[in-house]
Parts: sequence; C-alpha cells; structure tokens
Amino acid sequence: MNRSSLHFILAAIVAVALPLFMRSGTLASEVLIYAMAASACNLLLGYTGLLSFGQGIFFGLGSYVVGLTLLHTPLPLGLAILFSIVIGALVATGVGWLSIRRQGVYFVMLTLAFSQFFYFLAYTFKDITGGDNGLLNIPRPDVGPLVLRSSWAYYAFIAIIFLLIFATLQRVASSTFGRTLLAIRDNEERARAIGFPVRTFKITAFAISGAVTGLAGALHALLIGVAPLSNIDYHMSESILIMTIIGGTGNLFASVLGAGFYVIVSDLLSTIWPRWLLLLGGLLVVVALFMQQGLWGLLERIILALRPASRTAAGKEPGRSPL
Amino acid sequence: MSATLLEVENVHGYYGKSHILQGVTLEVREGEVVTLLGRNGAGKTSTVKSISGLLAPRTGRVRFAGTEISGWQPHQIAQLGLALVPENRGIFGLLSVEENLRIAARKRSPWSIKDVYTIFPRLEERRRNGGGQLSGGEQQMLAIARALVNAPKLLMLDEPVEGLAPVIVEEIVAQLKQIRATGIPILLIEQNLAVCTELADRHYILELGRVVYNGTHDEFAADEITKDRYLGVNAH
Amino acid sequence: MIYLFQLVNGIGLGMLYFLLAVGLSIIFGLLHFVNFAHGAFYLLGAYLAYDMIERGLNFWAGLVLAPLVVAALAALTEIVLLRRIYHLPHTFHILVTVGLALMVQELVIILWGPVGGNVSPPEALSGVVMLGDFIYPQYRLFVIVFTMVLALGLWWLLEGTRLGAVVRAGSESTDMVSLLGIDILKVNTAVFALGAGLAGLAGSLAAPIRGVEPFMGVEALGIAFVVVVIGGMGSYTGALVAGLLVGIVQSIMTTLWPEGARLMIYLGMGLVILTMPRGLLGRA
Amino acid sequence: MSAQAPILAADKLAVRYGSFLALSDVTLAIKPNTIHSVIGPNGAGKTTLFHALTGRVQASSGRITLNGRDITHLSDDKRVPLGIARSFQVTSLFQNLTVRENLRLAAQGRTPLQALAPWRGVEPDGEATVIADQVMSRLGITAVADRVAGELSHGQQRRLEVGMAVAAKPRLILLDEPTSGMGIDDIEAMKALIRDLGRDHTVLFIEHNMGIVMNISDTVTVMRAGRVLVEGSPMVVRDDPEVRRAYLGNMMTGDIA
Repeated sequence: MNRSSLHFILAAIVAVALPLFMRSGTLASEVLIYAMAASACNLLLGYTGLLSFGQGIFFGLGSYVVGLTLLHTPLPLGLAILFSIVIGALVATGVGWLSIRRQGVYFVMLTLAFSQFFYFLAYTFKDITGGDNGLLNIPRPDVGPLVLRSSWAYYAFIAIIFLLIFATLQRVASSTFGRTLLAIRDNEERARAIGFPVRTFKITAFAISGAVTGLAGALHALLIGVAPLSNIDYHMSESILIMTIIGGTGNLFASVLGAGFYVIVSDLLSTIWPRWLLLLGGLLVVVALFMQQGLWGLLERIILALRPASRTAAGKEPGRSPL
Repeated sequence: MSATLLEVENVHGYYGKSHILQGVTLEVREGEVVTLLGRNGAGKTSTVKSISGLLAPRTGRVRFAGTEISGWQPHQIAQLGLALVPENRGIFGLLSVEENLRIAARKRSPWSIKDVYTIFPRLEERRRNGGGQLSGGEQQMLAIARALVNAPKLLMLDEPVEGLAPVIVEEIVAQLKQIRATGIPILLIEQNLAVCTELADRHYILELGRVVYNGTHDEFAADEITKDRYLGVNAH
Repeated sequence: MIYLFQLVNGIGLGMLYFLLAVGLSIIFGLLHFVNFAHGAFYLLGAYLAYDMIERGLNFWAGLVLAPLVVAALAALTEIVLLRRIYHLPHTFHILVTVGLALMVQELVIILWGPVGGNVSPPEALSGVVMLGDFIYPQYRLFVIVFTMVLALGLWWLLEGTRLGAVVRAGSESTDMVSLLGIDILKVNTAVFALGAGLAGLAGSLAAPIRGVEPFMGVEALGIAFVVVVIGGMGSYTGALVAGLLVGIVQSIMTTLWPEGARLMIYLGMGLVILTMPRGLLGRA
Repeated sequence: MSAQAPILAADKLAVRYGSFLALSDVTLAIKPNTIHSVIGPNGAGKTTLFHALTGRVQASSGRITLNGRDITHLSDDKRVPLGIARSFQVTSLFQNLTVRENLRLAAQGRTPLQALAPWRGVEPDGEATVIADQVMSRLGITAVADRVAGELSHGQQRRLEVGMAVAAKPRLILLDEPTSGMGIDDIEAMKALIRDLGRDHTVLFIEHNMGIVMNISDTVTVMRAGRVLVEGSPMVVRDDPEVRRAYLGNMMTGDIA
C-alpha cells in the first residue's frame, strides 16, 4: 500500500470515528471543515512554500456567498456552495496574483494586509454582510432526498465532501502540477531556469487553495446558520495557519491531525478555563522550539521508537519516513 | 624560521550535507604572505570562512597566536586580530566611506583612518560618498582599509583583484606591497598567478577540500607539472 | 476648516503610527524577523502606563517607566527565546511571535480584566485649545510635539551615532558586521528592545486618547504592518512618511466616510504595492 | 561553416548592476553544431553573460537573437522551450528531490503548461520520465536514480547539474564551469562528456581548465573586465599577442602553452 492511500484510509477512519467519540455533531463537523481549510493552507505552505496569512479571506467569503445566495435567491444548496467555491478561487487568484509580486516576509505581510482589507470591507458594508452581527438566519435546505436538518445528518454530508476533497487534494499533490510545486518550493530559481513559469504555478495553487477554503467557509456558515464577521477576520487566518503548522507540513493528512487537535483541544480547554488562549500561545512556542515537524512528525518519531525493526528499514531508504 | 601565527589542523567543514572541507591543514608564520590556490569550488573560500568562524569546523582545530579558536563566534575571532576581507568585499552600501571605516576602527590598531587614507588616497577623495557608489576597485580598497583599521594581526584576502581592470590591479598590488612591508602576515586567495608572483612567499593548493600541494614560491614557479595538474593552466 | 482640524489630528495619529511602526521596520531590517508580537508591546505599554497611573504614580513617571519596562521585557524575551529561532524559517518566527502575542493578550485580561479602562491626561494638559472653530485637546498637541522631538532624537541615533551605523550596516550583512569584531547578538538585543520600547511608548502615549482595551494590540499590529509595507521595510524615513500619510488619510476620511476610513487605508496600501512594490522609500 | 547563420547571437550586449557595469558591448555569434568556450579570469563577466543569454538577468542594452528570433526581453522560463538550456557554476539542484525527479522536471520544463494540469498524474512511461532515464544512463548516474540530490557526492552533483541542462533536449546548451570543484579524475570524464554533447548539441561553456578548452573547442572567446578581448580558434587565441600579454601580464590563471 502506498503512502497516499494509507493517508486516505487514515482520513476515512477519522471521518467515521469522530461520531463515536464526540457528543456534538457540530464540533465533529467543525473538525472536518477546518481539516479541509488546513489542507488547503498546507497546499500553499507545505507544497509551494507560500505562507499565506490570508486564508480567512476565502473562508469568510465562502460563508458570505453561501449565506447571501440562500437568503436572497431561490437557488438550491448545491449551487450556493458552488458559488462559494468559485468566489473562493477567483478572489484567491487575485490575492495570489498581487501577493506573489513580493517574496518571503513581504509576501506574508501582503497576505495579512489583504486579510485586513477584506475584513474591513465586510465590516464597512454592513447592509450586505450584517457587519458585527454577522449574516443571520442562513437556512440549511435539503439536497434532493438528503435531509440535512439534524446535526449528525449534516455531519454525514460534510464527511462525504471532506473525503472527496481530501482525495482530490491528494491527487493534486501527487500530480505533475503538485510535484512541480514541490520543486518550486525547493529551488524557485532553478524551477524558472528549467522552463517553469513559476508565477502561474503559484497562482494556480492559490486558486485551488482558495476554492477549497471557500467551500469550507460555506459549510461552516451552513453549520452554524450564521456567516459571522469572525469568519473573515485576522484570527480566522491565524487559526487556519496554526492548525496547519501544528499538524505538520509534510503531507495532507498532517493537516487533518492539526485541525482535529486544535478544534478539540480548544473546545476542551475553553470549557475549563476561559483564558485557555494563554496555553495555546505557550504551545505555539513549544512547537516552534521542539516540534518543528508538527504532530505528524511527533507521531512518526513515536512509531519509530516503538518499532525498532522499522528503524533499519527506514535507514535503507534515506529521506523516507515510516508511514 | 619565524613563529607560527595561524595553524589549521585537519579541519572538516560542511554546508548542509555537503562535505566541503575534508581535512585542511595549513599554517601561516609571522611576516609571511601565503597564497591559497585551487580551482573554483576547491574549498578556498570555505577554508578562510572556517578560520574566521563563519563556517564552524565540524572537526579539526584552528589555533591563532597560541589560542585555540575553533568553535568561537566570528566577532570573537575578529577581536583577536584575524581579519577577513571576503570575496564580495562586504562594503556597506548604505554607509559612507568614512562610516564604513569608523565602525571598524579600533584605538589599538597600528593603522588610523588617516593612515589608511595615505595608503589609499582615492578613499579620502570619496570619504563622503556612499559605499554603494564606489567602483569595484575602490570598494576593494575600502574593504582592505577597513580590515587595517580593525587592528589585524593577520589579514585574509579572498580574491582581492577579481574582476578589476589591469590598471586597478596594479594599483592594489602596489598597495598590498606597502602593507606587506609593515610586516603583517597575509593569507591570500588568488587565481591570478602574476599577482601571486609579486606578493607570495609560499603557496598551498587545494583540491576537493584538501591541501594537495605546499611549497615555496620558487619551487612552485618552477613546477610546471603541479601547476598544470591542479590548476589546469596549460593546454595539451 | 474641518480639514485643517482633521489634518492636525491626522498628524498626531500619524506620529503615533510612526512610533509604533518604526521599531517593527528596524527590527525587520536588521534581523529579517517578522515580529507578530509587536502589537503586544504596544498593548503592554498602554496597560502598564494605565496601571501605574491608576495606582497613583505621576503621569510623567508612568509615561517614562512603562516603555522602559516593555523594553526590558523585550530584551529578556530576545535573549531567552528569540535568538534561538532566528536561523529557522519564517514560519517559526511567526508561530513563536503569534504565540507570544496571544500570551500577552491573555495575561492582560487576567491581570486587568476584559473590559479596559480610561486614562486621564495630566492636570497640566487636560485643557483644550481652539483651532479656529474646533476644540482641540492640549494633550494631543503635546503628543504631536513630543513625538516630533522623539523622531528627531531617533534620527540622530540612527544616522549620527556608531550604534546607528552598526544597525544600518547590519541590515545589509550581519556576517560582515561580525567579521569586524562587533558582537551582533548584543546589537540585535538592543535594537529589539528599542523597537519594542518605542511600540510601548506609542501605547502609553495613546492610552489617554483612546483608552485601553485588551484587543488594541491586534489592531496596532495591522496598522504597523500597513505603515511598514507602504513606507518600505527597514526604512526610517519610510515609516515616518507612511505613518503620517496613514494617520492623515484616516483622519480626513473620518469626516468624509467614517465607516470606510480603515478600509481606505488598506486600499491605499494595495495601490502602493501595485505601483511601487518596494514601498515609498524601501530599498531592494 | 562560417557561412552558416548563428544559432545564438548577442549584439552590443550590456548588463548593469546598479552603478556596476558587469558586461559591456559584448557581441558574440555562436555557430550551430560547434563547441564554443568562454574563458577569462574570475569576475570577467562570463557568468553574467550566461545570465543575460538565458534570461536570468535582463540586458540593460543590446540585443539577443536565438535562431534569428529576438529573445532579448523574454524571461528565462520562456527561452527554454525555444531550445536553450543551461547549468550553473554553483550547483543549483532540487536538493530534496530524487535524481530521477530532478531530471524529469528538467525534461518537463520544455512543455511546462502540461504540468499545470492538477489532475494529470506522473506516468512512469511518460516522455519526461523516459528522457530522465536516458540522461541518467548517458551521465552514468543511474545507480543513484532514487537518491535525494542533496545527498550525492560533489562529483555526482556536478554531473546531475549538467544533466539538468541536457534533459531539456536543447539545441544550444550552456555549461557554466562544469568542472568547478571537481577532482582530477572527474575532470577527464567531464571533458569526454562535453565532447560527446558536442555531437548532438551546440555547446557554449565557461571553463578555467585550459586542457579542456584548447582540446575540444572549435571557437574560444576570451573575456576581460566585462568585455570580449579576443575571439577565434584555439590556435589563433593561443598565439594572439594581446592574449599572450594578458595572460603573462597579469590577467589569467597562468600561461597558455
């Protein structure tokens, strides 16, 4: 079995196992929604080497678009979600096109500034977005014979989409396109010198990432029945990025881990202590200092330690990890 | 024979996974001008970087004036009197010529800013100019001058005449002779054999990160086989 | 007339933005380190001044002391934590400083509560002056004069002193600075503390104008980034010009289109990047 | 041969970095199916010339034509499909990818837009993979095909560096000091490889080793201080009084025998 199908099976296990362990369908749904957003962020960070602080833009827009479509038009849910995906991709193309004009830190700051721009856009045009209150009373209509009113039914709907998206992103990551992204991440100058129009590839990666993030945002708005202003703010971008880095950037399943960890731990801690963000802050420092490969890297190390035999096997194949 | 000032003993150095220095051993004695020759990529620059602390040796030892300095920070090594003028010259373009000198100047240096202006009169003319506005030759002069006011006991120069026009090369060689006459030892990386001939007492040749030849200037000058073998200077 | 009033107002705001951003810019120039905790230093400066004055300390003493404490804390953070991660990719710089910012924000809430508070300007400056038909608080005038004097002092520090020359040199090549026997680690600490202290000062100066609340740090970080991006990274003059520009635009927009004032700033930033990728005065 | 139109021509090419004129007034014509070398001391502008010809840096003035087509303002990635590829003096590989993947990418670079399809997998028998395998066997590095490039020995990395240019199947191949950092034994093999490449490519290369230059070049261009000093056959260059003076005077890595 190759690594990519193993990771898909792991993702499927997560999707099936969440309902068994969690009391709330809403929380379980959030895990999968953020898992999609984090995987999309990982496509930029882990595969292309682009640290985007603007993922909240696409997430928030996804929320608003699905909400506005369902509130103001008679269009079906599927079409509303499709609009979120398209808008996510289009705006990401624009943001990417402008941001990649600069490199490194400048790029990060640009994406951050765009995230602020879209936040204030949503904040300023209260008539459309509901401003501080958010866009309220978003319905969750049925999709044909599928009745999505119960939270577990909606979870099942999300789980199917999640697995589809996960498989799609895996396909993207292992395609010639994804492998070119890895090359760009590794040595951008050489990638250009051997003929790749690097900017086009980066913008395409942005578009795909934006599409998936927009979808996640749409599913989130449908989940809670609101498109809140917080879905497009600085903290949304920050959270998505944190989930991605905590999970690890080596493969897409790491992002699922990161999102699950972040959502579940913050839910647990916030019920115990309202100032749990203090602990999260500390955790981020610890991850940067001692766990640079993220949770996935930690998991690999644990498995290596538990299976001494596999250490020699891994040693024969340099650069290969045990999973 | 004069006392040994710098001793490099079996130094190994890496860039990431690349084993770039594979056991370099060399020495510089008081008052000597020694050159480090070798093809591009042989490890010459890495050798002086490992001496000055920019590339910490993985194993092996570097001793300077009786003190073991392997593993020291670059600024500590510089404070001991080991001055490196790097290949890119390292001129601060945002600082004026004078500021470039002032941040390096130390009271205990035998050369004051005024002294170096006598050696390099062009610099005095351009003291108010930004370092970025200098020509290549002037930048090189400034880089050497800056090393001098930094109170060096040993000067390491990485290809000081690279890319310069012949007249400027002659000017710099004359200036280096002036500096040599003060008795300060120099470790010189140089591709230009004519420059080596004018200045050096002894030569080392590096290949694949190791010293493969060591000889006095006269021995080397007569040794066509060595020159051809390691430097590829002749056509057959 | 209202525009003159808003212009003066904008200059005051802009000078505060300059103080806030110039540290971020210099730290970036020297260390190539994105400091997402910069807003937290501003927050801390504001709250420390608020706390000291609440406890009955003289206003002026608070104004001096609060930024100094911030600078000392920043120096400590740099020595204990940050210098260990400079060699890592930017991802980890961001992770650590975002973590620090979260911790500071939560600590502020734990220590001072989530609501925030107000700081009164000192007796001597609690009056108003008339700008034509408009009433203008004396304290705001003081802020303008004080920050301008400070800006001059800072300019002298960077352009006229050896430390300033070393900082400028370090922004080009830290390796070369080390090769001249200068302990760059100490310079890094000093610059980091200076930048954080200036952000702290901006916070304590702003406290009597806008009050204090725990989320003012995030807002300040956004503004600081905008100013640095518009002005050009690592540029003192850039931070000054962009700070004033942003302050004035925001102030004047408040009259024309209050809801859109912040939006315009970010829009303006987008335009600058499109037309001048290095910012107004940035290099390379 | 002299009547043939040049495959690549530079006309009064200049490159300026800030106030520094790295290249000035360089006029050059590379004849098809020849091996053409560029020599000169470090800092003479040889690598800058390559950067300008391949589009890594934009010419400040002058004109570059490839097969008669003006490519002066094309970016580097757009020149590759027109049949020009290069290697670098300082090894520049995809350090974390395998040797085969490095070469597959280099072969793919000729038709980069095909790689833009996010749904298209990498076929094991796809054209780029086949080319990668061919190049590996031509270079004698098939044994390390699945090793990560960063873990190769210096000599192997240098060979892969050249292979990256070969995999693009260019008509004109530019090699920037292919023997840089190599030991004596590897140098002979590289010489044989360049000679071999000359059979089915036009080769332009920078080199310090006079043995290689004088032995296998059809034409030699001597550069000094950003300008072309002399150009001609190895015999002509060897006997040129100007070059001799330059070499013996103070400009070269020694003398020319």
